[in-house]
Amino acid sequence: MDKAIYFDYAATTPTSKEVLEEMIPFFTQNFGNPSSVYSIAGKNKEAILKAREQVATAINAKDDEIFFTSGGTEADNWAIKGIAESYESKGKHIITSKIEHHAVLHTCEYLEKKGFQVTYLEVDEYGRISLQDLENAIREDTILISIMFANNEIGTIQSIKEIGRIAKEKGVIFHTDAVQALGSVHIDVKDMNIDLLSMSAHKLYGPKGVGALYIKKGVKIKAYIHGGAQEKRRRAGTENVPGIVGFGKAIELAYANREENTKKIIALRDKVVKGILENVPYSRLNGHPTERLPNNANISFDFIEGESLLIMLDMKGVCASSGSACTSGSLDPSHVLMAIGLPHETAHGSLRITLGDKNTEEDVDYLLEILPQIVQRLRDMSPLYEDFMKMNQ
Amino acid sequence: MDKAIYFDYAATTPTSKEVLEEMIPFFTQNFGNPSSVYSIAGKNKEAILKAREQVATAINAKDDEIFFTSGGTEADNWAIKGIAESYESKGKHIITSKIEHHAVLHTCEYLEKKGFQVTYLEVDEYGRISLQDLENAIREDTILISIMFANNEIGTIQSIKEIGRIAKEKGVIFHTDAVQALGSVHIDVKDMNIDLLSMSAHKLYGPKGVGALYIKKGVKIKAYIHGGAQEKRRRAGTENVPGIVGFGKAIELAYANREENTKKIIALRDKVVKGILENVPYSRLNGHPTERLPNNANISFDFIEGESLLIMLDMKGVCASSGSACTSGSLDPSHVLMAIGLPHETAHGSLRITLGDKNTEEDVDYLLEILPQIVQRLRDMSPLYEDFMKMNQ
Amino acid sequence: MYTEKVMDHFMNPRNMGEIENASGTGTVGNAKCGDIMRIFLDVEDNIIKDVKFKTFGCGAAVATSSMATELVKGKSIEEALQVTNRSVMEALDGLPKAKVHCSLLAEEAIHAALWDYAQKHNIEIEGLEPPKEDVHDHDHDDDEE
Ligand SMILES: Cc1ncc(COP(=O)(O)O)c(C=O)c1O
Ligand SMILES: Cc1ncc(COP(=O)(O)O)c(C=O)c1O
Ligand code: FES
Ligand code: FES
Repeated sequence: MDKAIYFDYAATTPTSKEVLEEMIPFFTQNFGNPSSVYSIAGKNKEAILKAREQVATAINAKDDEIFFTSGGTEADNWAIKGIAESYESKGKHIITSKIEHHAVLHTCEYLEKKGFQVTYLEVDEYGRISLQDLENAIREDTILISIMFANNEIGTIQSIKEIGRIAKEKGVIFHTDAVQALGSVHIDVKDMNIDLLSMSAHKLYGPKGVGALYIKKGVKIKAYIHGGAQEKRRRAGTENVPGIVGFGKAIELAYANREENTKKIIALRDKVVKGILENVPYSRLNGHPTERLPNNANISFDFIEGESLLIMLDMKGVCASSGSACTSGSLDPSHVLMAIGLPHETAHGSLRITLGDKNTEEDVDYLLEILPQIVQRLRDMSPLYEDFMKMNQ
Repeated sequence: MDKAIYFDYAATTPTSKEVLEEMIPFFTQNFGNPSSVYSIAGKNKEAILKAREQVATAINAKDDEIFFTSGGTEADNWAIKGIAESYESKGKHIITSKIEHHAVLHTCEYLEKKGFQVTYLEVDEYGRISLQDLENAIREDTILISIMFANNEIGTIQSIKEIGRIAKEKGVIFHTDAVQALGSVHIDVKDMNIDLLSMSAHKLYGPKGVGALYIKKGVKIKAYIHGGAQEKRRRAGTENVPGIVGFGKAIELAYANREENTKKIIALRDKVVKGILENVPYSRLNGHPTERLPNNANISFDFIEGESLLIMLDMKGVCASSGSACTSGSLDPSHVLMAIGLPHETAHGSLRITLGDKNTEEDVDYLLEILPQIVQRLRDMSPLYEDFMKMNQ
Repeated sequence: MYTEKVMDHFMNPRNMGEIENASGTGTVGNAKCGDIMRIFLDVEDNIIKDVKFKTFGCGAAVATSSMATELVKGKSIEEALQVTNRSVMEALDGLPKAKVHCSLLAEEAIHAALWDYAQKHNIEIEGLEPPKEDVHDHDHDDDEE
């Protein structure tokens, strides 16, 4: 395979050259343990401080509200379990949605086994929760609302500021998983009344294995990983200095160039969506038409199955995804696509194209050229398509 | 400061050039999410498999018994909390020692708050637990023994094989924190009857922010970080591919050259110990004289305080540590030095020199040249030394 | 982690040593953190003519001892009483948060030495309280939870 066009930036991004260059010295030269007394460790302490500031600035938080973790999954686990443990004497009810990432859903299910009650809010056909439902779901013993900023499969962005307002009015802590939104969407934790926010570096051209949790000053949250006194005694473990430095640089770059990048990416994405919908019959766009991530196109094709589609695309040098990469180990249809009301078969036949910095007009032209044939080929194999065609003859 | 001699390899090591070179392609080229379907992700899946094999081989485990984590601290938290949760219906008693790393101690303290009972075994003056004490401590409801392989401050190595034998005889699960032993000590999880073993890459010339937990086939342990299906559904979160690749390479290199390296390091270490004890009065070696890590020299000086000593050494270009770097934020004297019976003031005046691949005879000569003067200078400032000298006039 | 001034006073401590037959000495400390400070005073006509210190402690403890002796040397007893841990810290361009308590040791050691002087000479110094046993309360400002 000569050509390889990557259309799966929501699964992960390459670490950009600029980011990697910032990281390298911290592997081999400034490698000291930042907790040490001697002066060479000071460079690392400073590097971490700088990264903390870069992350804080991007989301309008204060430096001492940023706590580095091993990624978005750990941040989600910490936020939810940490609040549950801190506030269980106040109440044991948590509100989340049906379309959260598994890092949130499986954590909530874990807490259910421990005696917590969890309300999983429905979403509409575009993947948005209803603010009215949210208000109705809040009870005396509700201690946490966890609603993701933007969805990883269908790209839908929630009304975060409204949710923050409701949470504040009702005195409930508000956590949002912003792993997908970070870097491409404007985030202001103060203005949006966000108490906790999960982040991950590898979705924005930073390294894998590092993320952060924003914890608003004053929010009581138990430590989750116990041990040394790192991260102000809140997250133990020798700091991943190169990773943290890379995260800082990556988030700074993402927000420095956000508006420009967004324009470019939206144009490409709209070309993908329009091109597919116009050229492939029985296809539909999943997610919200406008309130969606700039780089996300999620489209369902009736009568075909996603894995087959991905393999055929792969043979033609195109990397894409069908639902979240994290769940590809699973055989169940995507819980997100089910939640927006797709029938089983349609949920199976979905394609997620997520664009990134290396993608060009030519890449999109190529995709639009090969995709209709591939879909047709799979449909020709499909008994569902056969039945449908016979019915409509 | 021109000269900078690093004598703190137990706090962390630089990532070696060979290791970093293996990692680099996984940042920028083979960056795909290993969970994805398309073929370029396959390279990453293979790379992780290879690293898993490298780690497994080093400790004589099977590939599918290795689970990657974000470091030693997470591995310790997971091992202990995961077993506690799996077996709490059987019993709520855990046995550990007084000289464990804080990642183990604070996790045990956390479990105590949740209703578990923990026995913290005493150690002798060399830092070894008594096997008899261990046997005596085991109860009907004991579900876990967690004893570290080698101590990070004083370097003492426990009789792991004997502990494993006792645990097996009594049917209790045995976890060992091998973060410090890994790479320089022979470890065989089968022969030593180890059920769970914590590892960290940055102590053996691998990168920070990655480690692993060995889980013996058949040991029931709950997942700790919930989310995606990574690591056979046991540890969620997008894999830190470059970190995992680096860990694999680092552990392979460490064991390929272990015997040769060990000889060299032991010679240097013995020179340090002998040189200091002979030239500085009122000094003593902490830890076991022979059953100790090849690179660890821990020495106490009466009448002086460790931080001052470290700063003065730093001014002369020498990086060392006084107790664990992880605890340097704390003001309490090291719990390890207290446990081996040192009086408070002596525990304060301890110096840990841990050697590594870059250290030379000249480095040691230099240390031995400057150290006696520095100690004397601090003693001249010390009211304790004044009192002592007056008493002995 | 320390300012240049702190490092200077640590590496080149002023007034380190003992005074034979001092008119007042004070030793304060806290066995828990292990740090001990001793101040020797030579007082003549209500003026601190000479002062020396000895310290078993961290970098901040040594530097604050040194600076505190500088601040009280040549001053009257009343002026010396005005020297607080804050003024010592300010003179050193600040200390890390976790080391603020170390500066209390210097203030207390001077007070203890003055108390000893007053006891020996049977005088009363207004505003001076008997030295405490334990100086610093270890309030790590841990943000946990
Ligand atoms: C919305 C969302 N939350 C959480 C995660 C998990 O983040 P990480 O891979 O850094 O653990 C992901 C990506 O995998 C995601 O898309
Ligand atoms: C014995 C021991 N256990 C655990 C750890 C923690 O490992 P990590 O720094 O990878 O979290 C360390 C080092 O800091 C250690 O020395
Ligand atoms: S037939 Fe292969 S997944 Fe169902
Ligand atoms: S740590 Fe106690 S005086 Fe500085």
